[in-house]
Amino acid sequence: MVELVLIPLLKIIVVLNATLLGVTYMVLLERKVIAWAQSRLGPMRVGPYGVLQPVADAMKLMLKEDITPARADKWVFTLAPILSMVPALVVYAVIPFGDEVHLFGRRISLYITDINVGLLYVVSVTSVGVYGIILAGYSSNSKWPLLASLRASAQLISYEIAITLTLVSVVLMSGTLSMVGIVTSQASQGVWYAFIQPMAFVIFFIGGLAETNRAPFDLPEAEQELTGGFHTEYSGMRFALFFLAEYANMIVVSSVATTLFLGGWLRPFPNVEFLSFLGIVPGWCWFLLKSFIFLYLFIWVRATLPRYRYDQLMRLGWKVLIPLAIANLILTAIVKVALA
Amino acid sequence: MADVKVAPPAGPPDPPPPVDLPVPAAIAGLQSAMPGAVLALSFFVGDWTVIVDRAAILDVARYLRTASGAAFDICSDVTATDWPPRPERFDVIYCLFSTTHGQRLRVKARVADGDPIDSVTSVWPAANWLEREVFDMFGIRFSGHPDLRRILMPDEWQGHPQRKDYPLEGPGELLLENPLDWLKLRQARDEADIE
Amino acid sequence: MAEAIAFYVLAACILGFAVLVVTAKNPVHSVVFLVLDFLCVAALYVTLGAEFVAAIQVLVYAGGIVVLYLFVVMLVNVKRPPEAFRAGGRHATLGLALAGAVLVEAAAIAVWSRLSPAAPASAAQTVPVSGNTEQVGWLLYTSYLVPFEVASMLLLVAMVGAIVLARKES
Amino acid sequence: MFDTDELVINMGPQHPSTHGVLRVVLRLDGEKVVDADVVIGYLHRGVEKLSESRSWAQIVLLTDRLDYVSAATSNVGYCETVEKLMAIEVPRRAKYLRVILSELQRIASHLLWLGTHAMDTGAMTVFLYAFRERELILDLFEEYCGARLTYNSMRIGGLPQDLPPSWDRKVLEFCRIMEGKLEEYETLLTGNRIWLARTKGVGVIDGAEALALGLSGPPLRGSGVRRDVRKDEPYAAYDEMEFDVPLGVAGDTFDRYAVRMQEFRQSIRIIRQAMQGIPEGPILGKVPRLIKPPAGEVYHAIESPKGELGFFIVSDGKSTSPYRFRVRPPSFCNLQALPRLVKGHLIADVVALIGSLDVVLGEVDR
Repeated sequence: MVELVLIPLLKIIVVLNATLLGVTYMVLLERKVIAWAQSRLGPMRVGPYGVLQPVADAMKLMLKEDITPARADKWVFTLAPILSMVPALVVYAVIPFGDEVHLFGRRISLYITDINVGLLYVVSVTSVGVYGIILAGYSSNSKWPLLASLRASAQLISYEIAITLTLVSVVLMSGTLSMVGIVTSQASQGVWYAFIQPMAFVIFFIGGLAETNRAPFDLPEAEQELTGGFHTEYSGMRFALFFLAEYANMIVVSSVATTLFLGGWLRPFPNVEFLSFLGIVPGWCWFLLKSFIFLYLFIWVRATLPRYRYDQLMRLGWKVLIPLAIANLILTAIVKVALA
Repeated sequence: MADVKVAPPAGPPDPPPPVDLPVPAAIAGLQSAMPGAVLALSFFVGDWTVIVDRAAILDVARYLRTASGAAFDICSDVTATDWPPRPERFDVIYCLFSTTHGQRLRVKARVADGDPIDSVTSVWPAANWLEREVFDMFGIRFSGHPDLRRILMPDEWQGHPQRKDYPLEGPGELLLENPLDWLKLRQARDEADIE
Repeated sequence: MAEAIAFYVLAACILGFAVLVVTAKNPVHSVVFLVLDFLCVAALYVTLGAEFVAAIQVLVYAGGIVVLYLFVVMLVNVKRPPEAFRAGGRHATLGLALAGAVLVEAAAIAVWSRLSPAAPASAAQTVPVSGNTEQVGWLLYTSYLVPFEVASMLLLVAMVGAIVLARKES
Repeated sequence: MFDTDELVINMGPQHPSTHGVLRVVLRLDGEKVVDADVVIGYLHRGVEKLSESRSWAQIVLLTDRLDYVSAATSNVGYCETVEKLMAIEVPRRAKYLRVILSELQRIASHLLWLGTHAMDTGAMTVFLYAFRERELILDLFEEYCGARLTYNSMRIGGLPQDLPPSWDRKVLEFCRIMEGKLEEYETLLTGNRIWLARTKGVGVIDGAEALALGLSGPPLRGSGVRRDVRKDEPYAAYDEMEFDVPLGVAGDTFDRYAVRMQEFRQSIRIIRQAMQGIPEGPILGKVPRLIKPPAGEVYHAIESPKGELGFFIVSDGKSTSPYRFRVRPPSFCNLQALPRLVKGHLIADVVALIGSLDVVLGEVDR
C-alpha cells in the first residue's frame, strides 16, 4: 500500500508544490535579471531585496475582481486558463529530477513515474496546451485576442514539428523513449547529447523559445502590437493561471532540455575519472543547476532581442528550422547505421 | 487680459513691397503667366506674399509647383485667418517652400463664408489634412478634396472653433444642454454599428 | 473488474461527447468536444496497454489536427443563421445514410473477426522485439511496409494538392 | 468557397504603441493591412484659439505643451517668430545658448524616440538605456531653468537667465558619455539581424513622394531629400556651426532610424562647437516692456527634432495678444503619411512605422 499509493501521492504533492513555488519565484528571477540587464534594481520593496514580491503578487491576483466580458463565451472563457495550466503541470509526471535517494530506509526514485513512452508523453501533453491560448482568444469576443490566438495556433504547430524532429534525433542516439532511459544511455555512452547533437540542441532551444511564447517569439502576447494578446480580457486569478502556465512551460522546456541534451542529473563529464569528486554533489542539484542555466538563457534572450514579425517567424520555422532538423535526423540515421 | 475692447480689424495690412525691392523671379513669372490671377503683392519682415483670386487658386498652385523658376515642391502649411467685418471674411493661406531655389512664398486667397475654394491636394498631397483642419476650424469648404471630414473636433461637433465669433470657452449649454441625451444618442448609434 | 469499469465509463464519455459534437450549435464548442472525445479515446488505448498509440492519438489528433480545425473554424466565418439548422433535410438524409454505412461496416468486421479470430494475434507473436513502441515500429516496417508507404504518399499528394488549391494566381 | 471578411480593428486611442492617444482604424486581411484611417483630436486643447486671448509672453508657456518632449525647440521657434515680427536683434550669446539648448533637446527627443521605437519592436532594454541618458539631459535642463519637461526656457528677445556656474563642463561631460552610449545602442540594434529584418524594406517611400506628402525632418531625410531648416534657412547661430545633414538612401524604417542615429552625433558636434565659441555678452536684447508687435503677418520655421516646426502669426498691431496664432506641427504633417506607409504591411509593421515617424500627439492635436 505504501509503495503503491502513499509514495507516489507524496511525490506528486512535492513536485506540484515545488513547481508552483518555482514558477512564482521564476517570475521574480526574471524581473530581477532583466532589471540588472537594464541597470535597474527590480523589485526591492516587499521583503529584503524583494524576495517576498511573488507572495504579494499572488495575493493581489487572488483578491482582484475576476471580470468576464459581457459578450464572452462564458464557459469556454473559464475553461481556457485551466486548459493551459493543466498540461503544463501534468508533464512533470515523467521528468526525472534525479536518480534515487535513500530516505527512511527506502530507495525512492526522484521521478513520479517512468513510462516507456515518456518523451512522447511530454510532447503530446504539451501539444494540448495550445488550446488554452486559442480558446482564450476565441472566447474573449474581442478582436486583439482573436488575432493573437490565430498567431499562436500557427506558431505552436509549426515549431512543434521542428522540436519533435530534434527529439527523434535524440531518440535515435539513445534507443529509448523513456526519460530515465535517455539519461542512463548518456551515462553509458559517456557523453551529453548536446555535444554529439549540437544542431538538434540549438534547434530545440530556439523551438523551445517559440513553444513557450518567449521573446523573440512572443507574438501571441506581443503587448506593443496586440495590447496583451490572448489574455487581454483576462483579470485576477484566471490571468494568473495563464501567467503561471507560461512559466511552468518554461521550466518544462528547460527540464526536458536538461534531460535530453545535458545529461539530466549526471555530473559534468560523467566518464572522466579524475572529475569524480564532483559526484559528492547530489544528482538533483546538478539537474536544478542545469535547468537554471537554461532558464537564465531564456531571460537573457528576452532582455536582448527585438521581436520577430509573424511572417518572419513562420519563414524561420518552416524554411530554416524544419529542413535543418530533417537534415540532422537523416545525418544521424546514416551515421548510426554506418557505425553499427 | 481685460484690455479695452477695440473694434475688430477689417483685414491684414498687407503692406506692398518697397518700390526699389526687386520682385523674385517666381512671382514675376506668375504675374506674366497669369495676369488676372494675382490681385496684389505684399512684403513684410522679409516674407513675400501673393494675394490671388480665389477662382484661380488651383491654376496658380499648379504653376507654382511645376514652373521651373518657381518649383515650390513643399507645401509647408495651409491655414486660414478670419476677418469678420470683411465681406470675404476668410484668408486661406498657403506657405510654400522650394527646395531647388531655397525660397519661401505665401499665397493668399480671400473666401467669403459659404463659398468653396478649390482644393490643392492634387498638386500637393500634403495639403490633405491641412485643408481638413481648415475646414474643421473655419468651415471653409474645399471643392475637389478627396476626404473632407472634421479632423481635430468630433464628427458630430457643431460650429467651427477658430472663427472669431466662436467663444473661447466653447458653445457651452448650446451644444451640451443635456449631455446625457447626447451620450444616449451616441450609444444608440454605436450599437447600430455593432449589429 | 477495474478494467471493465474503466472501459464502460470511457465508452460512455466517448459516445456522450460525440453526441455533443454533433448537436452543439457553436462550431467552436463542437471542436472542443471533439478534443475531449479524442482524449477519452487515448485513455481507452492506455487501458488496453497501448501507450504508444495513446500518445500518438493525443499528439496527432488532439494536439495537431483539431487545432487546425479550430484554426479554420475561427478564420472562416461559419456563423450560420438559425434556419440553416432547421432546413437541413438533404443533409440529414445524407448523414443518416453515411452513419448506416459505417454501422454495417462495423458489424461486418465484428462478425468476421468473431469467425476467424486468430489472424491479428499470430502476427504480433512473430515480432522479435518487446515493448509497445518497438512492436509498432517493427510491424510498420515489415508486414505493413507497403500500406505504410502508400499512406504517406497519399498524404504527400494531398498536401501538394492543398498548396496548389490555396495558392493565389499572381 | 468560403465567406471571409476583412477585419476592422481599432488600434488606439488606448493602445500601448500609439504613443499617446492616436487612433488608427485598420482594415485587415488576416494580419495584412488593407487600409488605414488615422483618427486624431483626442488631445485637442485648442492651443491656437487659446493663444488669441493670451499675452505674447504667456504664449511661450503654451508652446511648451505642443511637443511636450521637446519643449525647448518649440520655445525657440515661437520666440524667433515674434522677434522676426518685431525686428528685435537677439544678442549673439543668446543665439549660441539657443543652439546648445536646442541640440540638447534634440538629443533628448531622439532618445525618447529611440527607446519607444525599440520598445515597439520588442527590444525593451534599449528603452531603459535611452531613458537613463535622457535623465542626464533632464538634469541639465533642471539645473538651467528648474523644470524637467515644460521648460519655458526662452523669452522673446533672448533667454530668461544666463548659464549656471560649471554647467558648461557638465554639458561637455554629457557629450563624452553620450558618445560611448551611442555605441552601446548601435551594438544592440544596428547589427541585430532581427532588428534589420523588422526595419529594412518596411514602409519604403521615395524622396519625391515624401516631399509631396509633406514629410519633414528625419522621415524626409531618410528618403534621401537634403532638407534641413537649420541649413536651408539658418536661424539662431546655426549659420556659424559646422555640421552634416545625414541622409538615407532607401527611405525605409531602417534609414529613418539610421538618420536619427547620425543626428545624435551631429548634435553632439554642434554642442561642442557652440560651447567652444560661445561669446560673452548680454542674453536678452532690447525688448519693450509691453510687447505689442506691429500689424502684419509672419511665418517662421525651425528644425524641431520631429521636422519643420513653423509658426504663422498675425498681429493686428492694437491688442496685446496675437490676432491669429497658427502652429505648423511637424508631427501632424508626418502622421499624414502613415496610411500610405502601412498599406500592405503587417500589424507588427504598423507599430514600427508609428515609431519611425516619431509623432507626439500633443503636437498633432494641439
